[in-house]
Amino acid sequence: MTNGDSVRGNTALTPLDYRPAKMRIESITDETSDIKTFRLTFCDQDQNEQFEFRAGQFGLYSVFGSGEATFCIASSPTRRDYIECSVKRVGRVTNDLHECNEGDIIGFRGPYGNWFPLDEMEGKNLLFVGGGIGLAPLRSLIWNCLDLRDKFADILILYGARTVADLVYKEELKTWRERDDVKTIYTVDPGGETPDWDGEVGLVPVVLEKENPSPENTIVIACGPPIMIKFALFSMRKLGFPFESVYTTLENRMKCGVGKCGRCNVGNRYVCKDGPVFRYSDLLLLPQEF
Amino acid sequence: MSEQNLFEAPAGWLKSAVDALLSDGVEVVAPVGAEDGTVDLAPVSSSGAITLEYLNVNQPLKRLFFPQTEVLIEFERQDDGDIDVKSQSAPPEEEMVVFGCRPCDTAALDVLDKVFAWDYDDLRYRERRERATIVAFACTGPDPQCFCVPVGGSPHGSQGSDVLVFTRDDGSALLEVNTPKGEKLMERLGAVARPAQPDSGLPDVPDIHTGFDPEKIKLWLDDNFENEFWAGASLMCVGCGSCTYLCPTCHCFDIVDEGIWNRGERRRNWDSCSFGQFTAHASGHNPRPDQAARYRQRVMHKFKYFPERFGLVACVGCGRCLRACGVGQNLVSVLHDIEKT
Amino acid sequence: MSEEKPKKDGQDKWEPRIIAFLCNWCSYAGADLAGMSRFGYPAPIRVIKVPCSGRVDPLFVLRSFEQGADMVLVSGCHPGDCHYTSGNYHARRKLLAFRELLTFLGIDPRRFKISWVSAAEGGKWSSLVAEVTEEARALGPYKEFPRSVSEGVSDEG
Amino acid sequence: MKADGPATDALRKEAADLLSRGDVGVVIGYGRQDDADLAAPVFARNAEDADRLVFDDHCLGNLAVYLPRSEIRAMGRAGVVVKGCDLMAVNVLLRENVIKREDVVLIGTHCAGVGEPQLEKCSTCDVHSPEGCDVVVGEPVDQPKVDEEQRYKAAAEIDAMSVEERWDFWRSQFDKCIRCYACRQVCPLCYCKRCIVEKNIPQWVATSAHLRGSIAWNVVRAFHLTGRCVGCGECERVCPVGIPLGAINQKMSRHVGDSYGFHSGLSADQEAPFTVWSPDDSDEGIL
Repeated sequence: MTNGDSVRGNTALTPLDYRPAKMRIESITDETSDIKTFRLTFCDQDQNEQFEFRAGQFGLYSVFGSGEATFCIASSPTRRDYIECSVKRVGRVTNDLHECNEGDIIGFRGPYGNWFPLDEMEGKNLLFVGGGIGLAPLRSLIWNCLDLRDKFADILILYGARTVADLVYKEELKTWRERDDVKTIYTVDPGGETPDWDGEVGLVPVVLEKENPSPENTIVIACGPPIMIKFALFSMRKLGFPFESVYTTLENRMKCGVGKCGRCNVGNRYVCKDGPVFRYSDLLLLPQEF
Repeated sequence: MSEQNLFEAPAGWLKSAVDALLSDGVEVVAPVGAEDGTVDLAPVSSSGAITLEYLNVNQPLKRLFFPQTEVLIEFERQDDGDIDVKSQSAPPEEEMVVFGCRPCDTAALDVLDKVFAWDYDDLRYRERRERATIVAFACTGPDPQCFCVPVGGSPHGSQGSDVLVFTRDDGSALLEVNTPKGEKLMERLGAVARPAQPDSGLPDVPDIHTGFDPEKIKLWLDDNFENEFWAGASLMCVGCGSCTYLCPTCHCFDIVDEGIWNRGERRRNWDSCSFGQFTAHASGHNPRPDQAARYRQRVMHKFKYFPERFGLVACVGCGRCLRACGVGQNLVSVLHDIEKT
Repeated sequence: MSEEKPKKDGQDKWEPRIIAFLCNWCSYAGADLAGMSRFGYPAPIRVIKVPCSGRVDPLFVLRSFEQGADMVLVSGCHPGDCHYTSGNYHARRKLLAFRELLTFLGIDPRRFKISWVSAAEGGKWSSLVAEVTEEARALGPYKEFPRSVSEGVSDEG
Repeated sequence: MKADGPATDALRKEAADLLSRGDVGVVIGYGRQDDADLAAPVFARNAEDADRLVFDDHCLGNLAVYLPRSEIRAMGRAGVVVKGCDLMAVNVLLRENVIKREDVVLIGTHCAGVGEPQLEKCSTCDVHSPEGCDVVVGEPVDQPKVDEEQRYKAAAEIDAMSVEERWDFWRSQFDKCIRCYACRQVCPLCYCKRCIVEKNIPQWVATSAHLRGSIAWNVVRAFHLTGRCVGCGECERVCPVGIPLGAINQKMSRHVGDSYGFHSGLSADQEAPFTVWSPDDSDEGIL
């Protein structure tokens, strides 16, 4: 289940002293009333050049004095000059991150965790199913795939949020819709639409069933609130998608990010090491405690 | 390892050894008694402070290598908006010799060593471990709460200690050297101990009366994540952290920032899976929403998840959790109940 | 590490840090009046306005000491004068009990002051501040309390 | 008190009756554990379970701590075995509307004191026979006159020290604190869903086990119990590092007793000292 260990091989242990790298906030984008996207660059130019990651990996971002918090890297590994993260204001660190201004310096540790199985996805149809801020990890992968467009067959992006105002990456949603090599379906929950909303109205699983995509030669990557994932999976089963070809991410609380602090584990798996990306069929074998 | 690994030391050897080390500038940690009757490992400045009257030290050995609270980084905001980030300096380079911990506590170091260096190498932990030589004292009088044997240990277990000491009634001792570090220490101590006669038998191993079979327990755990048993077994647990904090193998931690407006520090603190907020997300969602889930996690982690991941049970049978529990929650009874089902 | 002795510009003399929580309706107005009436009072006092002395959580006092206060003063309306009718009565019970607790734990009660100052008592405010500042100076820096971020580490490995 | 004495027999019978009649969904009592000094809680769900109940001098714990818990509430009405001292905690829970009287059945026990050696609190106990319970079991115990001074002995010893000595004393005590929160978790009156120390916007109390954090924690714990603590002594009993928390609680109890004539837990309808006030309260110590 963990492509992390196999790809990494038996390399020597990585020394760790928990010291974060310093990153500068280059720009801040308001996505919704409580979600902002931060574009970050390393203060140290060498780190900027050396830093590598893969779509799906996460980092621990810190506001000095508030603490660290875990978010996925929301930008594509193919865009090398910066990383981005999208942060919903929910707690102490995220509050303080939202108070930050462009030019401020924050801390970053990472990248940690495993990644989406890009190799396995090659040559396949891709179905991205996202809900709310769950589009953040997908966005990294979507841009990654779009930048390597030739390697994949059909791409369908199904994204939904509660209301039109809750949709994130609005500009990019438009860009994707305008491309002719990607099919997009955007939806909002009933009651969440505005008069000029031209997308679908309905819950993501419902819209998925209506669209009725073929499970043939398709990999599904689904990220979103647990309740959406749960019902989206019911729908996928109905549509004949085998759970072996469905991937999702878990977002348990973490402190260390490297398999030591003991709080993100689900059964004998560490979400920070064996995840955050999980094949759904593997997830079903674990204790349902996430 | 040289062939000679057994040494004979006369009564009073500990005093001579400690004094010799102290005069060499070595940090010596040994059992010291407090007013309330508890005994704990603490740095000593003379051999006179050491007590030998204890079953086990109150707080586990892990504190020396994985302290309850420690600074990871210090930071200070500069006038130009930059932030000065300093790693906390490494532990002192001087050697440390730890006397007096029991075989259960040294066995627990195996568990911690695995966690702190299975992928990422936790530098602070490793540096502290490397500078320490551990001279454990074999256990002579386990109490009814002790259960090291069923979890693979022994009152005379040498796992994790560099030197294991068997003390006789007259105060003389046999010292069993288990590692190159231990050999180095014996060389250093020179005259304090001399090679023992080949026929110097070790004392009899005291009996441990509590028994259960961890493999049988694991088999049950494999199939019973969802079971009403957990609700019943955890009902009396009030969710404090005393069992986890006194446990020599528990290693969960939290990372927090503390500071004032322009400067502060990031600390690593012990944390406990018994606490309600341990896994709570900022959104309010909590994967382990009740004490039953949290107690299950504790048992599962020690007897199923950890063995699956690292190949050994994350419990050394020191019995501290039984003794410390304020409401009488008894891990061994719970395991017996599991075995019976 | 916190600098032990905050210095005023161009002066070498140590001055105590005094944190004063003043109720909006009486004591703060009283302090204001002292200013307007040009009653002088010593400078080392730092005023934090609260709606009512009843708003002062004992944690405010504790946090002040943690962050380096040498003295903490809470001041509200005289009994019977509370803008919210009874906030100061609650404060009286709560803060006196808190001082008992601090005293019992060995925290010098002389470092935690409670006073009633009305909006009309600019003179009282002025003399009160002079008095407590003098006392704080005499007591010296409150070194015992684990102050600021880097101090008070107990079990560093 | 013997575990197989008349108190245990009567207790089992009462509990079995309550359970078989369906009056309660659970009886929270004490059970026998081989060799253990401490009788662990038993949660009897049916008449057969009731046979596991005992009452003897190993019954140290205060079972009132379980009453506010959702797992227990989910079982329906709860019968709970209470000694006189435990009942005082129940009274505070009732006073603070944490539980409703009709949701609990109080099974009082006459108690001559528990613990071997007997707990300090038992020597100054004036509630050997609990009042206001639904059922009382055991033999009535003579109620000796309690010496008030004796009740506050631990606090008085510390009060006799100078401020500096007290500071040194408590500093060394709080230095031992490992922040396991056993004192909080075992306290029947620490029922907050989320404790102040678990709130982090802002973080009023540092969670680190350094002196600053541990002083703040212990001050806050003591103050949040001022005027509420009934002196059951559970916090001190369970402290794994032996901090004498009881002395602090005694001191604060004495303060509200002397200043406002208030003694927490004596009944379920008292008004607590910090919820009321009087214009005649003393101004002593206020500038």
